[in-house]
Amino acid sequence: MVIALLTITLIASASLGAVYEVTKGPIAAAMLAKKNEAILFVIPEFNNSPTEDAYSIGTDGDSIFFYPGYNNGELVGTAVESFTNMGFSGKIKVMVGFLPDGSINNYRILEHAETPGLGTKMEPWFRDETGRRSVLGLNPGVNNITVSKDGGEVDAITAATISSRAFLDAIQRAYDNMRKGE
Amino acid sequence: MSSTVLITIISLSTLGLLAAIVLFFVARKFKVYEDPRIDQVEEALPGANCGGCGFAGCRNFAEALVKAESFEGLNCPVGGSDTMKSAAEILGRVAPEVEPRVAVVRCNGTPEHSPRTNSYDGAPNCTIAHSVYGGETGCSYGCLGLGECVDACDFDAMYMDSVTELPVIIDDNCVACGACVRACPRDIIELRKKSKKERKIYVCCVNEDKGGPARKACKVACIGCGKCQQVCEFDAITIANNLAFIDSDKCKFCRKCEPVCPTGAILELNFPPRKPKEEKEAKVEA
Amino acid sequence: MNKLLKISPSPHVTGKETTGKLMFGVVIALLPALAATIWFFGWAALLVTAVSVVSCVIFEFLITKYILKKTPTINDGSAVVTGLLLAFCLPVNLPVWIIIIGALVAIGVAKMTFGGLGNNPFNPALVGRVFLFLSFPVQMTTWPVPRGFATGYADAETGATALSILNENYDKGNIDSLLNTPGSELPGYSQLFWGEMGGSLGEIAAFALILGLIYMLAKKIITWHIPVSILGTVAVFTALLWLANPSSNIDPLYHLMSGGLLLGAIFMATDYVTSPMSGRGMIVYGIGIGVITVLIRRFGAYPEGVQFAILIMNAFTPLINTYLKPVRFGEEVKHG
Amino acid sequence: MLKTFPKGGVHPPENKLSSVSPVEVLPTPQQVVIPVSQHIGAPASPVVKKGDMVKAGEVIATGQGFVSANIHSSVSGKVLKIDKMPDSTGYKQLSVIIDVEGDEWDPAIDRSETVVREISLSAEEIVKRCNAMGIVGMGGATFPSHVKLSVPPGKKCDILIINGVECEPYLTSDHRIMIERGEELLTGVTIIMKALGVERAIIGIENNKPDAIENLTSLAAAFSGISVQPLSVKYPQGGEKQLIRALIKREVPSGKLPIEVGTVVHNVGTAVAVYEAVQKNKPLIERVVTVTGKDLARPCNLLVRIGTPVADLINFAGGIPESTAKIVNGGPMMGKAISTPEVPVTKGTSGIILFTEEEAVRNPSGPCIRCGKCITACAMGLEPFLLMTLASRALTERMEKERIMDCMECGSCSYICPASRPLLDYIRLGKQLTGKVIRERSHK
Amino acid sequence: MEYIIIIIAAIFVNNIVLSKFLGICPFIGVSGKVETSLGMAGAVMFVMTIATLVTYLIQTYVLDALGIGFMQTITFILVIASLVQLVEIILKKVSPSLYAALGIFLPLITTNCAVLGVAILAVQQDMNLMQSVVFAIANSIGFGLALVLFAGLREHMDLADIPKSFRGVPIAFVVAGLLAMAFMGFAGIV
Amino acid sequence: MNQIKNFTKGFIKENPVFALFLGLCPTLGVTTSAINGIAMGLATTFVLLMSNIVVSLIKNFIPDKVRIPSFIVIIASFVTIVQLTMQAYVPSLFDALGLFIPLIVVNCVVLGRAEAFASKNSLWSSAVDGTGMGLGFTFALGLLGAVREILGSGSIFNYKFIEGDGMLIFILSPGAFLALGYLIVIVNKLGKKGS
Ligand SMILES: Cc1cc2nc3c(=O)[nH]c(=O)nc-3n(C[C@H](O)[C@H](O)[C@H](O)COP(=O)(O)O)c2cc1C
Ligand SMILES: Cc1cc2nc3c(=O)[nH]c(=O)nc-3n(C[C@H](O)[C@H](O)[C@H](O)COP(=O)(O)O)c2cc1C
Ligand SMILES: Cc1cc2nc3c(=O)[nH]c(=O)nc-3n(C[C@H](O)[C@H](O)[C@H](O)COP(=O)(O)O)c2cc1C
Ligand SMILES: Cc1cc2nc3c(=O)[nH]c(=O)nc-3n(C[C@H](O)[C@H](O)[C@H](O)CO)c2cc1C
Ligand code: SF4
Ligand code: SF4
Ligand code: SF4
Ligand code: SF4
Ligand code: FES
Repeated sequence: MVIALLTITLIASASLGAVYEVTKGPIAAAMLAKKNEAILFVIPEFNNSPTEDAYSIGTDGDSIFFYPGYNNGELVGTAVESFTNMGFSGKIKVMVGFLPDGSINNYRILEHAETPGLGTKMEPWFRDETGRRSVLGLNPGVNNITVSKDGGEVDAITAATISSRAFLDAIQRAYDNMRKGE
Repeated sequence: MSSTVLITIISLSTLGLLAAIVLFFVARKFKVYEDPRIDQVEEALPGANCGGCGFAGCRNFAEALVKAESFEGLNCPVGGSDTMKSAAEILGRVAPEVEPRVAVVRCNGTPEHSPRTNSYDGAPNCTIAHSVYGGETGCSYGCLGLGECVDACDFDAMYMDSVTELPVIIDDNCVACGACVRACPRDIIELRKKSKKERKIYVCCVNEDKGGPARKACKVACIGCGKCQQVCEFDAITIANNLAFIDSDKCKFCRKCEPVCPTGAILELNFPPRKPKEEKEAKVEA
Repeated sequence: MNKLLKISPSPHVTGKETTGKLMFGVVIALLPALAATIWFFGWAALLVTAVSVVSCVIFEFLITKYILKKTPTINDGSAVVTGLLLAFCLPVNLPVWIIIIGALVAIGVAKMTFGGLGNNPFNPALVGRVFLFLSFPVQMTTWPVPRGFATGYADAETGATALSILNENYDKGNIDSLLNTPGSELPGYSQLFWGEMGGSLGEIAAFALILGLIYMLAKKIITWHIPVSILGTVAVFTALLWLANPSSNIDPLYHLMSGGLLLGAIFMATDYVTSPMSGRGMIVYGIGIGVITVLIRRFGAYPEGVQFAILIMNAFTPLINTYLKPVRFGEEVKHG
Repeated sequence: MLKTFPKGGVHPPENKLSSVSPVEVLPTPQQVVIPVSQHIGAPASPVVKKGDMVKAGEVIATGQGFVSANIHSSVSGKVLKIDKMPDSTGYKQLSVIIDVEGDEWDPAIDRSETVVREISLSAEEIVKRCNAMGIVGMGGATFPSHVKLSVPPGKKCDILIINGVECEPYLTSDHRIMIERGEELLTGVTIIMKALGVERAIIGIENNKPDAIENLTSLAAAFSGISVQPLSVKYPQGGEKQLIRALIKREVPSGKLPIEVGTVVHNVGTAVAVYEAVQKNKPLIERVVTVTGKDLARPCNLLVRIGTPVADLINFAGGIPESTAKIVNGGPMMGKAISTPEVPVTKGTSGIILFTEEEAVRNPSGPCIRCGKCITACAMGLEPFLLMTLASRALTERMEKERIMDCMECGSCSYICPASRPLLDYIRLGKQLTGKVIRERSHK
Repeated sequence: MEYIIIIIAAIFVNNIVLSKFLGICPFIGVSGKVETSLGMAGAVMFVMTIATLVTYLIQTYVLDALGIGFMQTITFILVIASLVQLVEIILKKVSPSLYAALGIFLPLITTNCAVLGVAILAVQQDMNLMQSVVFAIANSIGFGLALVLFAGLREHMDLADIPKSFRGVPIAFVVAGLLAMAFMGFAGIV
Repeated sequence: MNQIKNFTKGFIKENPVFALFLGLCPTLGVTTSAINGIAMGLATTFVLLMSNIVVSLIKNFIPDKVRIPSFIVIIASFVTIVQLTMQAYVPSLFDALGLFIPLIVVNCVVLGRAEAFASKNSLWSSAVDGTGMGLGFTFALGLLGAVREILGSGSIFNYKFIEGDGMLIFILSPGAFLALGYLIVIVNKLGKKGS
């Protein structure tokens, strides 16, 4: 009986190991692809490999990652993987791209647990040109990127002020740490 | 083979082995025996949990079966002899053959036969009504018509007839679980042996009053005159407390008793029509 | 004497109270609040109320008749109360179709699924409201400011409610200045009392609700246990917070008069069906509601917590009923 | 503040229509039907045969065992037959039927009007006499009084309570007795005190009978150890556990008798019956019955021979009104509806009430709205709504746990229920089922 | 404070049953009676705490150390299965009445998402040993709370007049839905 | 055994979700959209099918005492395989289903089938049973996902058919419970009428 169980375990673990070996590469590639795609989305065209030039700063029990993009050696923008703990349902991770002058080029939400239909509107909302929604082109060093309720320059998502605050907090945090790192 | 695969194999096997060893020793130390046949028998039962067997649910009955010395008096009315046979097979015993039965309502106190003397205004429940007063008619034995038996039936085998104000049994659905018999506070319902072609012949009355008052309360009451007992050749009829009773295990369906009853208290159902006395037949069926 | 004598077990006489009369009493007690809301929000308020009441009654009728196949029970008036209370916790500019969905959920899901009056574990009107709140958060949190009579509210100017303003500002620590600045957005005590502010239909006018409370107590429709224990708990809890840090908390009186607390404590927590039945149980239930309400108001994401607090304590009601029995005779005074 | 019991209770309209009508003597009927079981306990067994001649006060059936009571003939005449006759519930019961001839009394009975205050019998003799005279509780339960007069060994009684509450609406027989027969009553109380060996007795009377309170208070000055205590008006104050709680602040524990807390409760009518038995040698063969009803021509209080048909009483009071829909034997809260006015008056009949259609009809019952009013009304601290549900599902174990057996069947819960639920109907059913289970268990 | 947040979050805000959807089968299955549900809650608490502890150690000192994180599922389930069997064997001997009450549900704890789910979540959220244990205890309390509340509600409904087609499981889901709705109120408390 | 019946029973009559009430966590947890529901269902189906096949193949070699542990090992292996494969080739779906992929291991349907069916039946029947049950499960998850997506987001298979948002609650946890409760009643009613 022990032998039977042992045999099964043996076969199972061997085949698992094998499958792992096979999928190891693709998994890593998939993860990298996701990151690269986000970086590509938030900063202008570059021809280096930002993931290899990455550096990070630890803050608030987590880290912020910086992926500088160079085109022919010239810095075209920095993609910053930032986070906030102020979300409606915990942590939100965003990738935000800054041009060298500090203005926001674009952003992408990487991870969140906000309510679908409310908090999830972060992705389209803050690049929507209606009213004062868009944060693109704003410079956190110059502009006050808090929600208008708090006296800032950005309109919060309807009925999702908390998520909006959190999102803007992540951006501000990215900017501040980027400046600190320079 | 790569090192990952190797590590995987080794660690998992060690873990498995460790768990197996611990379990093995603990299992030894804390062994409890439970008869596996209980589960098997329970599986063979219908699982209706109706209580017709007299036990609290099917599992309880299964336990009783496993423990019982013989199957005498143990029967699942829902599953019938087939179920009992398979239970017996599991336990290696012989099950007694049970004859199929069906419920009959032994009261014919329709508003027409038994005029109402009062009107009941309490909670619509036979047991409650029974415990506070004699009934809406002069008969304090007859059906109260509040349908507690119908509520007790789990098999959709009963309904209240709105004209006769009496419960009616649908023979095809009745599984003889006896729930209605237990529910009726007046012991009006009886489980009788099922016969060919659903034939029935029985005294449709439970009134124990003497002839006069009984007759006064209900036109079709049994007055205990004993005429039926005299004509019965099979000793199937007994008279006690001014009331006749036909034992369904002894009755041979000869139909001799029905015509002699002066009040029409004996009912016969599903027989072919009698030749000369059709008139009477029609009256009873109505 | 030609009729048959009636026979029944004792008792042979019965009191005058009936289910219908009790429900009607609640409706009467709600009238001052209805009047106040019509005063401030105009006919739109009446429209919302009418839609809600009528659809509750119709849904109850249709469901009992065609789905449950029972005799319709709309005469007992409980659907009317549900409809009224549902309307009373909605904003006045809510689209009609949303109100109808709310009524369907209140009656269909929260009440009839459980077998109708008396069987539902959760307060139907509140289930309807919370369902809408979670389904249409945008529409359910835009509060028109009162503009008095006659104007439509479909495109009305909206503003924040007292509690949502507070909720935004607790952590900023500027509550006392908000309250004391003339002309600040935050309504003052007299607005809270008379009802001239944004909010759901029935919750705005504290005085009207208190009138209702007095009426129901006088008519013995409800007992004091639940309202008093809820309001008392909220008062004590908020007083402690306020005394500890007055700039990040508002005083108890403000808490008592703002939001749906009075409406909830007087009319919704007291729903017979979903609240405990013994006096002791009612007090535990009330304390529970008070504590959860303050927790949600002060520390949670939502500015108002009564609705959730009542539903949560509804869930505790069966346990309270099982473990907090009335005092049995013979338990209190032993051998004299 | 007047004394009363603290928890529960209701206040139905009092309707004491006959409280000012003095007791009148109903003429002897032509025939009496005397059931052999008119009390709690074993039925008595007949000792006369068909055709026997009997005098009023003669024993016609003897009690079987300790908890039982003798039955005496209430008239003189000839035994017509001994047969099963319908009692007030419509069920048939063994009864002695006597055709009345003249009005001849057993010579041992002292029929004079003089009140005998001197008590010559000893405690044991008193108990024996009550037993012989067939005295049972007149407060409704018809429990044989001699049982209650003998304090069980190991128990001690220190105070006697006399129940003059009469909290049931309509009924006035105790009220009239307290006004008209105060002295006999107080002598009866003294006799009971002697039998029980107690020094103190309290008569509890609800405040809606000021004339009775006044009368007894002034008379009681002449008797040692007896006091009168007015109580506020609340049903079911007459329930013995409630009365004990109201008067002396003791609570009889669940399932226990009053003697557990050192007291015994007797009804005022019982006290008068004890007086008559002990001092006048008169058995319990007649009693005061209130005949009343909103549409009745002449609501009154009648002194009636046991076994008289109810119809005779009603005729005396003006005949059955056209509007009558229900006739109740006893009070409206605890009495029993009777199926025909032909049934006889028994020792337990305290009143006959004729209800009109309007009063008699029960509203159709709706679902329980869990308003808790039944809990508030229940003086025993039970949860009637729950007991009803449990009873309808025959969950005896839970009913026992919820103390269904504590219910005294006062009917306050059914009275108060806004949904008109037949709470007590089902609770009685539950008590039956539970009682059966408990009995079976104790047999094992 | 950190632990308090974990506890409140796990019990109220992200209740394992009502908001995370773990352990639904026993939630629906063993919630008929308050007493049984208390027993079940106890059993789950015991198993969940030990399981999380053991799996945490295995994850850190075996899987991570050896770089075979992908073996998480299979090792965790093995460990939990053995643990449950252990508890079952011991319980059968020590408290037959509790064993009888929990009946077939003890083995079901093995196949209970809650235990495995919490073990995996603790690892996924990068908790340390102490945090994991607190997390497990808090989650089992959350499970117990939901279960006991639910059992109370179902005992109540046993005596209610529920339409036939809703009796049993469907009404249980409706109640669970309404309960989850009420618990949404705790959002944002921590 | 009639293979067609064997195959179809999992859809209504013995549907793991609607009739047997098994595997409820993933049923509620992942069905925020029809796609997610179906993906989860198919992943489970794969594990069910494979473990049924393997179990019925080796049933004669496994001693009774270690039956359950062996099944668990087998099932867990297939789950890990699914997990790794999805992570490598459909990472977005993997993220959406999250925790519930490893939890397939403890899905009572899978173990229940291995124990109750595959360990007693032939390879072919077990495979048919596994597929049938799996597809029944997929059907249930897809249906619930569709209902929740239609009501909650106003879309179906990501195709939006109304302006604006749906009734948010159906995406949230209460909506999952409510929708499933009513679906069970409806499916059972229809199923009864059908048979
Ligand atoms: C079910 C539900 C989910 C919610 N989810 C979010 C969310 O994900 N993000 C958010 O900022 N607000 C969310 N909210 C709204 C907040 O509770 C709060 O009302 C809002 O953030 C602040 O109000 P305002 O934006 O209307 O000023 C949600 C509300 C409900 C009812
Ligand atoms: C079964 C039973 C036994 C009783 N035994 C005694 C007893 O031993 N001594 C006594 O004084 N009273 C006894 N009683 C009488 C009760 O105390 C009480 O007076 C009687 O039941 C009538 O009270 P009620 O009208 O309030 O129900 C007994 C009553 C019952 C029902
Ligand atoms: C609800 C209820 C109400 C009662 N009301 C009275 C009453 O008003 N007067 C009375 O004498 N007995 C009343 N009784 C009966 C008493 O409890 C008790 O049995 C009686 O006083 C004992 O005296 P007895 O044995 O002399 O009848 C009532 C009993 C119950 C249960
Ligand atoms: C005092 C009182 C308060 C009530 N409160 C509510 C309520 O808050 N919500 C509601 O739907 N119905 C309420 N009702 C009506 C009724 O009890 C309710 O619809 C039942 O819960 C339906 O079973 C109330 C009734 C009364 C008598
Ligand atoms: S009719 Fe009576 S015996 Fe027949 S199935 Fe119904 S309850 Fe059972
Ligand atoms: S047969 Fe018995 S139970 Fe059935 S209705 Fe008649 S009295 Fe009631
Ligand atoms: S009848 Fe029984 S349950 Fe009802 S109030 Fe009276 S004592 Fe309480
Ligand atoms: S009084 Fe009637 S409606 Fe109220 S709780 Fe009691 S039984 Fe229910
Ligand atoms: S699927 Fe059964 S407990 Fe989660």
